[in-house]
Amino acid sequence: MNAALILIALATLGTAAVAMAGRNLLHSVILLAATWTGIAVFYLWAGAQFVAFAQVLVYLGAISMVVLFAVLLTRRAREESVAGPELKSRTFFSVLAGLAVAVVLLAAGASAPLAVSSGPAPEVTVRDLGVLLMGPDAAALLVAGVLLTIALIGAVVLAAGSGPDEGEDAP
Amino acid sequence: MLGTGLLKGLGVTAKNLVGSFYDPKRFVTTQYPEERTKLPEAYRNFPFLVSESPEDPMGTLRCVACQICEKECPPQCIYIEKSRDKKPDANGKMQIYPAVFDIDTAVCMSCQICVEVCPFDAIKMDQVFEIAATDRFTGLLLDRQALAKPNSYFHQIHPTEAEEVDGRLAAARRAAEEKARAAAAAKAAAKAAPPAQPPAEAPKPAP
Amino acid sequence: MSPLHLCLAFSSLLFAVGLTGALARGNSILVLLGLELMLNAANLNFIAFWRFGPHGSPATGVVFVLFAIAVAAAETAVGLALIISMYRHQRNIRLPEATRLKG
Amino acid sequence: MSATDLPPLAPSPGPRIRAVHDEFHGDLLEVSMGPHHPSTHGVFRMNVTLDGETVMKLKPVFGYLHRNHEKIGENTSYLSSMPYTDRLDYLCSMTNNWAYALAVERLSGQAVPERAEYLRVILAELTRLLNHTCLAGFLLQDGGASGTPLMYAFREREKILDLFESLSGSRMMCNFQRFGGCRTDAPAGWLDSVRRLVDGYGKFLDEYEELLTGNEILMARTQRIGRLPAALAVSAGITGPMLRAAGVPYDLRKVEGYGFYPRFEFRVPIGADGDTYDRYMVRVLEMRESIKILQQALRGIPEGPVMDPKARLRGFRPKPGEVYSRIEGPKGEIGFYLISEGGPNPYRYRVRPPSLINLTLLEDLCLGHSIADAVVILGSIDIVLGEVDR
Amino acid sequence: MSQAPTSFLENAPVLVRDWATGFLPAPARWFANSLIDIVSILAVFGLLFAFLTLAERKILGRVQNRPGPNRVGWAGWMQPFADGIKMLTKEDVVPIAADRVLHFLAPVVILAFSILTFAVIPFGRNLVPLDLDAAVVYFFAASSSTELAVFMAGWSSHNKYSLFAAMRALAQLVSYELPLLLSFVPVVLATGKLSTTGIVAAQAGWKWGFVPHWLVFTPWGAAGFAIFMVSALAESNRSPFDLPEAESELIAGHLTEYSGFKYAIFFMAEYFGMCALSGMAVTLFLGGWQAPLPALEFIPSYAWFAIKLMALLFGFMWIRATLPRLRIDQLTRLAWKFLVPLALVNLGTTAFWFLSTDWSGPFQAIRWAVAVGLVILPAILLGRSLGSGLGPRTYRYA
Repeated sequence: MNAALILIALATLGTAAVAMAGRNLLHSVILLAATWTGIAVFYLWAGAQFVAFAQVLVYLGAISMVVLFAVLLTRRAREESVAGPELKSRTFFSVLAGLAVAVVLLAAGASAPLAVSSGPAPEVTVRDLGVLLMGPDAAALLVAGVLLTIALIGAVVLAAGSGPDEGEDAP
Repeated sequence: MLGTGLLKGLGVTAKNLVGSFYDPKRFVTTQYPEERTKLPEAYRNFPFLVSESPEDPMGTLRCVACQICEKECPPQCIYIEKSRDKKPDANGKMQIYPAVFDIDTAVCMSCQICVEVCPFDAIKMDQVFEIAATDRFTGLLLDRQALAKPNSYFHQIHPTEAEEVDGRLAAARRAAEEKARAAAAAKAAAKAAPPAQPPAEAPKPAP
Repeated sequence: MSPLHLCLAFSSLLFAVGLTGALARGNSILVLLGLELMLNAANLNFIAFWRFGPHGSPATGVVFVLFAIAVAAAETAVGLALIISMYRHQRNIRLPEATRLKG
Repeated sequence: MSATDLPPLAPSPGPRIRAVHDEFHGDLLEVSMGPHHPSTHGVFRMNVTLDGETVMKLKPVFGYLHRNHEKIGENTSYLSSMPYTDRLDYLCSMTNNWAYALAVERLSGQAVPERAEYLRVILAELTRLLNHTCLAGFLLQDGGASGTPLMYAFREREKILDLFESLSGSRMMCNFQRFGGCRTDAPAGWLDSVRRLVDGYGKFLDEYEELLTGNEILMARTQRIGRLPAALAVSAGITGPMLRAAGVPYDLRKVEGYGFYPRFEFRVPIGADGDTYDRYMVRVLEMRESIKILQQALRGIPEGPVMDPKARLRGFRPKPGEVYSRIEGPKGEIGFYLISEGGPNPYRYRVRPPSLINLTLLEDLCLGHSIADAVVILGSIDIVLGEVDR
Repeated sequence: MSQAPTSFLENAPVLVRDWATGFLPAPARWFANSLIDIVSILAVFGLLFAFLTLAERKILGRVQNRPGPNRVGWAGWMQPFADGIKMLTKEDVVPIAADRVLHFLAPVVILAFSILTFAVIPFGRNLVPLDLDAAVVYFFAASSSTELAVFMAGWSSHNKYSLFAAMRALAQLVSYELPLLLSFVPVVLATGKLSTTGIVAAQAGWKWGFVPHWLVFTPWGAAGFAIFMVSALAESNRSPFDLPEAESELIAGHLTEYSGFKYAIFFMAEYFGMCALSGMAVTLFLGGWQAPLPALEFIPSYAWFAIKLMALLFGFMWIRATLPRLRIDQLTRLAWKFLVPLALVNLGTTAFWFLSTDWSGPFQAIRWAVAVGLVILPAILLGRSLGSGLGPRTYRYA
């Protein structure tokens, strides 16, 4: 049980770390797709089937696609153009900050008195989820729906928006 | 309404799909090596040299190495060398014959112009088309041995044309014989009366 | 070590990786992806506590994660739209050079 | 320089995706489509500069099939050029033959017997059917249909080719016309088989149109794509169906009245928009008119010789002079320009190839459309590289 | 539900499997059973793939008035194996500028994901490899991920045509995921289930004893089925939506730089995707493995599934044989301006259908009329706006 978890965690963390450190943006995105798959596998391991599939559907099917699209559309800017002492120092401090946060979080997690229920995973069928979403959580669902719609419209407006040079583009 | 054109198109393809199983008009393929379509009589591929007799093809070539076809051939794929000596042709007349007659079928474009310009009906178009070879110089460069085919073969592949050609040649031969007879008679007469005339020239059909 | 602790360690490390990436990289797409990783780390915790922690309502953790995923999708869409419009204006997507508020 | 002086062979870095940065147009991508590309109809190359999928610049590059046709024509006898004209537009050797024969006949002032003129009209219209059928098939193939329209087109083309074969001995390289007539007369029953073909062709066209003309995808792919304004078409010297699709009523069969065309009743379809759909439809309608011409010609063909008895094959020396003669080929005006100095060879031999001149406007037609449209537009221009490169 | 399955044929596959693994201890038996399931799915669909390529070529050939491959084996039946040998023995070319890792991974990923989709399709009454509670979500999660591999292939080849294909594949996926998902939401609404077995079970039975309760026999079901199939064509990159491959424009798109066995794998994945989507369509709309008539129930359920699957696959090939290709902007426009609105309206139609379940007598007719109108009217209106400016023309003569 734990061994499987450790394997999943290592694979996920490994791909994530390489993705974040990588030079090639496209490789990073594809590695992150692997990370997201790893997280989905973790959800499966934890018994949350529906969430795992939703994770794959949204992250692999949609988000990675959109990110790849953005990478291709901004192709010219792929290289890190500035590489110098400034970048180096920032990398150093960022890693420091990341390490600090990791240490704090790990310490907190390790020292917290956590009650662990070792029973089987709680049964959550799709029907239960539907009932929850339509009943007690309906307001949240509505808010999420509105948020998604607004975000979609906003994204379309932003991406299709007319910059100063757009007018001359028309043939 | 959107899609009616697509549905019509689907109908046409369905008709063809079903039709291909019973309607020969909708199933037009010939399974080539097993089935063969009949070649039309006019079909032409590469030239061959007509010889009168199948027994002695080299001795009875109609070709007299006049080199007209060599000159007229658009891609210039014909190479002829005249013989030094003369041999009697089908009519018994002494003629130059081709010592070398090569056609590079890798270059030949099957245009039939050599056939049209030949005054002796000595070169005709063949119908053999399965002539793939692995080596261009041994397989596709045909010499006169490979090119010579008997008149009977010509009759087999182009019966109408061969009929016509034979008729024409026979007429020419008769004319030549008559001329020769007349010449002989004249010679006999000349022998009787000494002022000698030069022998009659070979009959040259109009180009 | 209990699986819950392991899960927490996992998510903490993932969070740290995301944070480091978001801070260290100048490329705005990578920054966005770092943020996305941090969000995922949070989701991991939700599921971990739903699975191993004591819970009142059996599906709360799952529902929460579902909402988080939806919001993450929206966030990415808007973020990428911003990046593309930024690329239109300044011809690169490096955050340190995005110093103007006006296009 | 010895071999040791050469720099060591390094693996080539391979093709680079070269981005052209342009203040106004953003990132452009240069793609060299061809000479080996499934839909360039032979060895033709388009250097396309693309913004996304939109064509910003298009440079046609040709000459990959150059065979020195015109120079060869100046160095061989008049007759020997005839088989070379087969290879210009290898789909339409009959019309090429006719155009060249007409030029030489005008140069030397030869007459053609009536039956030969009828035969020429029949063969030219059969060639038009053949060419337009093929074009419709190729156009749809370029538009992405998986071979079905092309196969139907080739099924019908095969029947015409069979007729050509039984007449001239060859399917595509017919080499049939001669100065002063045709090489041979039609064999027995040949005209009847033409009649049968012509009677059945309308039915084929109906089925073909049912498959395609109303097809929404075809309309979406071709209508308002690659518009050619009439003024531009005229000033660029565009001829043939492409010009008529642009709305200019110009057909040499009507204008020049060569051959026996004035004897026949036919109409010239005219497009309105000059887009790809019009170019396709004008050809389909032209085929229907061709069928009418064929029916009239088959009714009217007289008996008689097909070759002027005074005509000579060899030793043929026209009087000094020059001539330009043209006919309405399936692709447009195919013309031959000859200068004779009285010798057995022309002094100057020049072809006016419709494909090449129609192709010059490719960039104007494609600009602003997507790369997928560029392929279809190229298909609708109807080029044969043998004629473009000569 | 109909009567319990009793016939031997119906249970035969399961019986054979259990007989083969019966001697094993329990945990090993589970493992062996799963292994047998996986292997049999791979074998069946692998063979199906092989013969589908043959069938496609034969059908295309027949449509085009020619026989298709007919040389290898009796009437060409061995052709797929000849092709396989050819593919295997060909040189595997990797362009020097290619991104080698991604170039290698792309076929692996695409095949893996397309095989994963088979796990939740109920092939027969007792033949469900994996009965998940959220099977439909799983299916679409797995099938949408294959497009990632298409992108990887296109990008890693370092070829401009491949890059175009990658962009097109992305645009196509983003556009068609939505109508595909929306088209089956009515099914979920109607059956209240996300599990494929549940959806099939909900379509059991017959109205008046001969009209099956398949969802395709309701107005909204028919509309959903149509939208689903159009989107499925696009999802599986089949003609007329084969833009990433687009032979006449992009040579072979993302496959341009692939050869040999890797190419064969892509091909296989395309056919697997087609089979999986057709299988899903059968499950969602055509009653899964249910027999169309009560009298025909003696035929085993998996045979019915196979028949329906084949019918849909034939449809794919028929369409491929007929239609030219769309352009990328037309493709996305079709998705966003036609299919998505139609699918949304269809949701409303479904809601109306279930609000009016109690109507009877003349109201039943009205219910049908309204529902059919709700399906057809938007289709006509949207279709008109989509095709505005296009249409047949009349020509004048000079």
